[in-house]
Amino acid sequence: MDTAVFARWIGEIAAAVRADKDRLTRLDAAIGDADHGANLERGFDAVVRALADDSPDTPGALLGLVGNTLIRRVGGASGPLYGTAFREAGKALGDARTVSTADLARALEAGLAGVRRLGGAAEGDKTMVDAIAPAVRALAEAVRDGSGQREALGAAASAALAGAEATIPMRAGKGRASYLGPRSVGHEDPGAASAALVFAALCAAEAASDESRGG
Amino acid sequence: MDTAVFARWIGEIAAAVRADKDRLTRLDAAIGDADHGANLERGFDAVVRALADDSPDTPGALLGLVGNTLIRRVGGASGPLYGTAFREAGKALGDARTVSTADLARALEAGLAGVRRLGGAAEGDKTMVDAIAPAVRALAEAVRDGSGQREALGAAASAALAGAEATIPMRAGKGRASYLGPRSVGHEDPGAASAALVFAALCAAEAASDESRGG
Amino acid sequence: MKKLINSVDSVVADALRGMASAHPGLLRVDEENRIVSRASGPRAGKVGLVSGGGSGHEPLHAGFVGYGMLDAACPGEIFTSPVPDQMITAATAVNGGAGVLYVVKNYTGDVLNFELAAELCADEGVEVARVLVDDDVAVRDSLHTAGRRGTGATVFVEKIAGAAAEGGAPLPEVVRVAEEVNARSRSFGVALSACTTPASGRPTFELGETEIELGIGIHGEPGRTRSTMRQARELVAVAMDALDEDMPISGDVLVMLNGMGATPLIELYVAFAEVAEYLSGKGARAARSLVGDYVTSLDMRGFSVTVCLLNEELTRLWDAPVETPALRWGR
Amino acid sequence: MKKLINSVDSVVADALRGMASAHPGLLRVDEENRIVSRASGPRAGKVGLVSGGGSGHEPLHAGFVGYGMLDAACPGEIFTSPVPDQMITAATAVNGGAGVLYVVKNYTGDVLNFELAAELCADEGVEVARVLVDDDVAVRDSLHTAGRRGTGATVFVEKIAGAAAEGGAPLPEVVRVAEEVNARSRSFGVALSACTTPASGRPTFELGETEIELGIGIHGEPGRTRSTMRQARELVAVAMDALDEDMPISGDVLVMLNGMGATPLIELYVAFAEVAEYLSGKGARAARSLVGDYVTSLDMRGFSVTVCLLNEELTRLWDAPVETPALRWGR
Ligand SMILES: Nc1ncnc2c1ncn2[C@@H]1O[C@H](COP(=O)(O)OP(=O)(O)O)[C@@H](O)[C@H]1O
Ligand SMILES: Nc1ncnc2c1ncn2[C@@H]1O[C@H](COP(=O)(O)OP(=O)(O)O)[C@@H](O)[C@H]1O
Ligand SMILES: [Mg+2]
Ligand SMILES: [Mg+2]
Ligand SMILES: [Mg+2]
Ligand SMILES: [Mg+2]
Repeated sequence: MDTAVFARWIGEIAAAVRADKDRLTRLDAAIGDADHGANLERGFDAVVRALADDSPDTPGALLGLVGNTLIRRVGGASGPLYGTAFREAGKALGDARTVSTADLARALEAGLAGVRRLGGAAEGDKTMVDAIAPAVRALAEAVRDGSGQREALGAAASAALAGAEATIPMRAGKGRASYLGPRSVGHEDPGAASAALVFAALCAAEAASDESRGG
Repeated sequence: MDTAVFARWIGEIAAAVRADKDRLTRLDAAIGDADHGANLERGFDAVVRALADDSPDTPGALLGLVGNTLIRRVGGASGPLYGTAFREAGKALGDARTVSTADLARALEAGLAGVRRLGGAAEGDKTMVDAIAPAVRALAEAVRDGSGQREALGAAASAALAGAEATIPMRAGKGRASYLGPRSVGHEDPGAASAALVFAALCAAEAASDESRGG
Repeated sequence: MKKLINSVDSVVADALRGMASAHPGLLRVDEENRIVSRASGPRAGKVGLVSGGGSGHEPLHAGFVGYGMLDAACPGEIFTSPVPDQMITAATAVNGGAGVLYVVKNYTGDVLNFELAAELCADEGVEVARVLVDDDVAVRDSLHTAGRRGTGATVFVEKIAGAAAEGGAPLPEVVRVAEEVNARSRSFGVALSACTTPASGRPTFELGETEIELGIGIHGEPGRTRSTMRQARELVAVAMDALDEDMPISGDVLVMLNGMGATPLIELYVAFAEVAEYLSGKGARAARSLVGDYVTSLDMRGFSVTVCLLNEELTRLWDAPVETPALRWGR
Repeated sequence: MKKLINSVDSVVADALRGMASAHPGLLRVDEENRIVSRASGPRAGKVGLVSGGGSGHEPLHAGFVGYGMLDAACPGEIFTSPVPDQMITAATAVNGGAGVLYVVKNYTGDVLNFELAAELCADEGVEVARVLVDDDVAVRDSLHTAGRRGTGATVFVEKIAGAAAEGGAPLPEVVRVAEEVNARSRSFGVALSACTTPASGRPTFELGETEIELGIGIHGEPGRTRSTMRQARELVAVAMDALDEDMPISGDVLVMLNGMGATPLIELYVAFAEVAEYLSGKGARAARSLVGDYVTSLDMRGFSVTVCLLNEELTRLWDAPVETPALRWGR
């Protein structure tokens, strides 16, 4: 995957966030403060503008710019967390011009580690970690099993979606939802839901790039 | 009519106001500030207590006490206006121990004059004057025509009620409702409605007193 | 109706207890007679300033009792003018020998009760003058009506006349200043929702999702016209145009962007930005301003804007020290 | 949703313009970078106090910028923590050479963004310390959770640490005082209605005619439990019991009876009367108090109560002069 695929990924995320903004906000209204949709829309709109102004020429530089832009423009919990995830993933990719599925799996592991370090959430705390962690695991497993790229990314996206849905019965241990104690049970975590969008967007971007190359 | 009839009148007013408090407040909500029912209830409850503490021995003294109590306890526009009405009526009765229908008609004319002087409202301004004035006129006419007491008071009560209803199409010229300009049209004036209660109570008190005397 | 009260009948009494507990250094609260006065008592030789009116407009009036402003306030029941007894007791209590000024908002109830009180004060030898505040341009004035309502300008009159009195001005001078402030002030109000009085338990009127009332007063009454919701910029323009039409706005002005009780402060600042822009469009300037809840209507959502054309004297008196629960500077 | 705004996206920017117009003598508003700082600029040798957080809590934080309190505030989007850039720019702007204290309410977003900012400040050679405010007893604290929320005590920390800084205390001393205020303060909030953010356009939760939420925060989130409406006296007792259980209340205390944004002031005074009675039942006394809207949640109806156990030092610092849009005395 080259820089263009990664740029497409970000474009797909921005589109998905815009389309699902109200749903994300509604999820956040139930157990948070009703701003997750607006936060991500503001962030990814800024990212799209930043990428238009300045087109980084490696996947690593691109993800680094995405991460910094999110940190600088989103605020809230999700800004530094998503920002760190993209930044750390970008760092892990170094200045390679193309990225294999295995490289990507390692980079996303680094991103996840950044989120864990910064936010302190473990799986089961009903946060974005509950979607990101299984997705990253599924990707690594697919690589290990020798699956193709498309299949591997599909597995990651499915795992993220399943992970997000699995937050519904959880009781929140981190983030705003934790203030609700037992009342946080029964609602999907908005950050986990948006993380599922991020992985679905990756899948879509890879597929589209492939097609556009006639692949 | 002796002091007992007047005391009964006041008791009837207090009961009527309590029963119709919500209606008066609703009328006032539409074109005023939603307190007329509470104002009159507070006032006549205080009057009933004042009469229990201190039982005046003439109708004039009784109405004077009623008027002063209303002025001291009600506030708003209706407090000074009803208070003045009762006070002036009481003054007009002097220290007579019994009061003829003709005496009462003159006293109520004095009360009306007090309201007009203090508030500056003319008939047609959509105020309590629009109920009191026709009632006082009907009473005076009945006396002039030689009607009996019961009949005279009944005529006054009917005229007050008709006067109150006649305020519905009026555009207010005085009081809070005047701020609404043309929007005051189509609503009954709360003060006119309460004035109708006052005259109906007078009728009821006279009838009850008569019966209790075996009349 | 969910209200943070103990009972419908005890709201005013309970709030007075609360004021007494919250401001022991500033206020003395006579719960029995329903009078809030300065903790420091009357000052010999100073004109006493007394105001009052229905409750439900907090911080008006009791929140403006203190150094440089009112000497006493008489709170009535909710939206109901107080009674003459309160006013007489207050005038007697604050009289420092230089007479007393009643600041009266123009409502029939307030006018009549203060009138009766003034007559009785005169009988008792207390010199009392009255100034009538009638600043609301939404009400068309005429000889045959009750005249304009007194709304936001009351705060300006109480502050500026209070400073004059504090500075030792004699009664006629305090009256002159108070009347000048009123003559130079205009207000206009907009409601996004009605309010609910504890006694009635339901909103005084119903507004749809996009309906508003223009030209409202401060007692939950509907306005002159019902209209549709617009941007803050446009609503401010409606209000400011109404003021400007009645009294051309120019030069340095004192502005109050007042919340009706349930309008978030962030929205009041949004509206104030538009007021400031409107003024500069007229070549005028908000030389002094207040943004916040000063003359409220219980839980009404909306705002009013009051403009006073300043001159040097009024500016100086506005800037003079004031120390009350709701307005405080210079001390 | 009827809001006095121009557009959902411009609320914060428009309100900042309004603050700039309303308080030219007190505040300098950097609209570009979203920073509100003192008009007078940094003072050499004074520790700079910077706070910030989501908007929608007005007057917190920008309303507390001024002499004796904050040097700068960074307003985020509504209910969204500001970003590190704002915090870094603010710290650099107010640094008088004696270092900067970030006052941070304990929310994941605020904590993370201020943390990133502090790291970057350190890289740039600006000495920055942080104090975390976490006073809300409705949230059960544990090592495994995000901990308690920062709510009403923020006002106390900003005022008292601000006075220490104004008095020339060095950074470690200002940090100590700030932490002491936080350690001695507890809050509990009650909602009678939810709030509506401009972005979502509908209430964050729905309450029936007799339902309330106990133990709410300041971001429109539901509370710990849903309950039924009661008298002010009983609701205050629920809140005060929660505080007292967590930190026994005695002696002289500083109390804030805070409105959530749409609660009429008369109701806040009613509630404060009950707070004062509760305290005297515990042998304590509201030696200092605030009653009004200080830490709000947009148009939420309800209240929070914050108690700080005073000592001589904290009382002296509380009483020190302050001159900000929302808190002013002694100057
Ligand atoms: N400590 C944390 N670790 C990981 N994710 C977190 C943490 N705290 C919050 N989140 C995620 O952030 C999401 C909320 O993001 P957002 O609504 O944008 O920010 P805020 O909570 O500041 O309003 C939550 O749904 C959760 O997934
Ligand atoms: N100037 C006036 N002259 C006569 N009656 C008046 C005048 N102003 C008001 N009223 C009467 O008072 C009534 C309102 O009384 P109330 O609601 O108790 O007082 P307020 O208007 O002060 O709230 C009106 O309906 C009207 O009948
Ligand atoms: Mg959120
Ligand atoms: Mg009325
Ligand atoms: Mg009234
Ligand atoms: Mg947020």
